[in-house]
Amino acid sequence: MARVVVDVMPKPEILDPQGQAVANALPRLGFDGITTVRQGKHFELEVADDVDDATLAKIAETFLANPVIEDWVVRRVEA
Amino acid sequence: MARVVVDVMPKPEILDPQGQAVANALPRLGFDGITTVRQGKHFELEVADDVDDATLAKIAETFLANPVIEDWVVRRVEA
Amino acid sequence: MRVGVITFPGTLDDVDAARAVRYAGGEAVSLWHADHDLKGVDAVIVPGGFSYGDYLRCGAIARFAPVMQEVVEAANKGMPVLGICNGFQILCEAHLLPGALVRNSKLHFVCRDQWLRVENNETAWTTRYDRGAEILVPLKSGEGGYQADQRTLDELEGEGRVVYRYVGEDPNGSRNGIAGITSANGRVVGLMPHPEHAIDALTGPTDDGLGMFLSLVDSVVKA
Amino acid sequence: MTVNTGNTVDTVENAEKTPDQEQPYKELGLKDDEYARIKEILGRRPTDAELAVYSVMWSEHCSYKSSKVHLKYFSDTTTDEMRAKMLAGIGENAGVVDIGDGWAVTFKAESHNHPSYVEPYQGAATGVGGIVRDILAMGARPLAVMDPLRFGPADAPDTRRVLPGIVAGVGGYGNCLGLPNIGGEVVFDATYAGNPLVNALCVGAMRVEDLHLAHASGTGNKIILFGARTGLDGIGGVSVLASETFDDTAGKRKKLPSVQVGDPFTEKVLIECCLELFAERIVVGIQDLGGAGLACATSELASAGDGGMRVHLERVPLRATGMTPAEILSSESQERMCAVVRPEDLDAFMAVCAKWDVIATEIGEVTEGDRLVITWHDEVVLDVPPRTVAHEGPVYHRPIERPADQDALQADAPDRLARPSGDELLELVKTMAASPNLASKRWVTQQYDRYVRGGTVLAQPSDSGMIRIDESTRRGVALSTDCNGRYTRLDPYAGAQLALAEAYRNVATSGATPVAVTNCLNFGSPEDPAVMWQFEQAVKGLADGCAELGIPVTGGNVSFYNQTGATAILPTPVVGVLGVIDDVRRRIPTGIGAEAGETLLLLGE
Ligand SMILES: Nc1ncnc2c1ncn2[C@@H]1O[C@H](COP(=O)(O)OP(=O)(O)O)[C@@H](O)[C@H]1O
Repeated sequence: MARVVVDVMPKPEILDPQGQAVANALPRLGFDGITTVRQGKHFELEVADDVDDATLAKIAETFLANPVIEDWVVRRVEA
Repeated sequence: MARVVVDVMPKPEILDPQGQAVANALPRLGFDGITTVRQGKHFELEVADDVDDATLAKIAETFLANPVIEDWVVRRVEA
Repeated sequence: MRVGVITFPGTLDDVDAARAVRYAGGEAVSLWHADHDLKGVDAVIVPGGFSYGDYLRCGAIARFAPVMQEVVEAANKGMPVLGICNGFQILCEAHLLPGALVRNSKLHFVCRDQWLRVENNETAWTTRYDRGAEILVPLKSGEGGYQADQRTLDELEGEGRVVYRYVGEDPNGSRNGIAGITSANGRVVGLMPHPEHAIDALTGPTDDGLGMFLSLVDSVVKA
Repeated sequence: MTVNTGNTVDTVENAEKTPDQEQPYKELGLKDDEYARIKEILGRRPTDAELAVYSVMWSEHCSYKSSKVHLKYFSDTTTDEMRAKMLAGIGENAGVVDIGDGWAVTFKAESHNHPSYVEPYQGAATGVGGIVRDILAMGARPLAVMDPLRFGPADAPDTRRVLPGIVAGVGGYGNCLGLPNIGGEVVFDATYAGNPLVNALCVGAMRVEDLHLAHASGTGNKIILFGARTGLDGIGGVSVLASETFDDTAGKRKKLPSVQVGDPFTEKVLIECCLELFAERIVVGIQDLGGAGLACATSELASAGDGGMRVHLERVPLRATGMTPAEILSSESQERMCAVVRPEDLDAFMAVCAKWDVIATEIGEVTEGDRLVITWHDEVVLDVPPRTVAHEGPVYHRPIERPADQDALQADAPDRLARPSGDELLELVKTMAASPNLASKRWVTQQYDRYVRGGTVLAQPSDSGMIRIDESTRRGVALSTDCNGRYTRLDPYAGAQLALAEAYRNVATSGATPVAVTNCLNFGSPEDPAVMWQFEQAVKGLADGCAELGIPVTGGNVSFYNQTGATAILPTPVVGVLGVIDDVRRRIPTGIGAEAGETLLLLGE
């Protein structure tokens, strides 16, 4: 068993209303100095040892992310 | 300027319908060997250098995460 | 005139789409997500709702359903396909239409009666309208913001493939106020608002939406 | 306090051998005499599982122990004539009325106040989910929801935390189920500041012959648990039973969550699955799993049936590892149902569940005799007479006392206020128009889908919601919920009647004929005699009002302990009235001025 993390983020040129809402709210809550916030998704997968990197890349690209609007990063982490 | 990442995940004992839906879909798409999927949020923040760790921890706890049902991790990353 | 209406787990507006087809004089045929079969229909509607709970991304899981493989194949051969709301999202995820739909700019689900301007009345689904006409139909969605890169937007605008545009106050942050678009051949149309909820002034704000279903009946009868 | 040691499970055999073992009944909310009664019923000390089951089922929420003696007044005042159209009433999951043409309509309101304060989105969402399952369990297709809400002052900081979450939760769950929201209330008052009210109402319809009641009968029939897996949701209270030395693979188990997370997608699929099962006529009895989970479902099904029941608890599909029998029985995991099925229909039942991808497990059977027996890997962990759990819980006659300040309150009448002059009057009108209680509720209502499924004839901004039940005949129903807590504080008897009268008028003016009433009685602590007086008065007022109008109360819900510290909320008996209209085209929309030249008439004094 391996643990795999996939982070999916809106592409920089795509409007990110959620991240923007967070960025706008922070000063109102008294937190200054945060200039940009972007919000995406974080997936944690438990995968069998025979699942290779190419398969993981494919899962991320065809399913977990929508390449039209999102970028993604796949990484294996220590269990 | 520093870049800070906050990952927010549903607590392990809390139902995660989103992760479950992803996990159920994978075999139907022909991807086997993924036993568990949990889905959370991934925030990327650009913060001024004078924002300290305590402030970041507070932002995560009081605003980015919902401590009743979520766990979170804050980390500074290379820009 | 047989029109297929797909039901995925979590589909909600299938009954409404079928009713709209009947009001327009067609026969509604239900199609099940797990079937590899379009039952010989002349056109397909992918209705609204929350297929698979809209988990992951709206439409992302439904796109892989067996019936969708058939829809993609049929659409590529010219079959008229209409995606409403979640159906529009599914058609984008399935790459039958370009772009994607993201969270409303104000982050809330919005249910309201929405004015739309008809920009293209030459698709299989819009010939009953006058170009430039304004119609009032319900909009009800949380992720209705239409997004695409600049090149795609230029292409859509240049080829006249924007079918509907929002009139008045922007409801969800869509680029160029886009409410609905069509494929290059004008056969596949997707839109966020709900024409199937505007077929009778008893249960909707107007009957302005009926024109889409009447247009389809016309186009299939003509063909 | 620890009962278990290691991973051993407390069995009936063990309980018999260790009669003097101390048990944390107090932490579980049981009083000394209640614990003594359980011992008396069983003739021994209860096992952990039994203690868990009795404690949740004998809680105020499940047993109505403080309200029962008062609620009886509803039945006492319901005449046979009022009962004529009632197919099911108080005591069933939800009331059912015959609306003609072979249609039956079922409706009920429920509160989810405290969970919505702790976690507004999920609390409100699961509140909607729960009431929808109640309606489904009657055999009906759920058709619409409503949400009477109460918040602290609109500008209070906590309201800004609570309100958006609750509204998003009601919308998020209801919209995803495809249930139009056809009305509700949004009221602000300081007494709700630490205690918002989230009441949810659901209405559904079925053909009269499809009515299902919750009972387990027919020896040999199978008990099927279907829907979501069972997890550690909402068992915070029962966690005192978990052994301190309990060892999960990840080490010691953390404090258990008392929050449940809803999965509306699973519920939507469960609804369609159930409706298909009903259509195939392969369900003998059915019960939803709500508060008190399996403990409630098994004991209620068994006590309503004509035999006993045996449940193999280890068969329950779990979401968490290492759950104990007590935890499994009291888990409040959402989106689950329990059905009784004849053995010959089992395959057909499983096939429908498979079609909808719904997990279904045969967990037991109806037995001879009259005991509910639950085993865990063949060891008996619970063996009780089910009625003692579900229906024969404690009954309290709480002290009642008219509050000391009631006279002064009533004497402080409006004629002691100065009359505003001309200019002041204008200001007053502006102030009122801008006040949160009177301002537009669009911010809330536009987050709710009111169009889905194409049957909504009236919704906001109408005084009542109306849906079409039958597309061919256009027969439909109208619903309105109302309550003015300030009036009720001034005079609980009259206040409850005013709530009834307002809901009744709203339904009548939409063109429908009122036929039945439901309620959701939100009050402070029943241990406060002043609150109990308010409660008693409100019940009397409502029941007498219903008798006067000739329409029965078919069901309802009581929510006590709505208070912050010693301060109770305004007494808030929310009343829902259901009306029937034979052709929804004859509806009367709210509002004037659709056409020039309309004549305005004032009716009444
Ligand atoms: N929480 C709510 N959910 C759904 N509808 C609501 C809610 N609150 C108010 N409404 C609807 O909004 C409309 C206006 O409400 P309100 O301003 O309270 O009017 P009224 O005082 O006449 O009841 C009504 O149709 C009511 O049903």
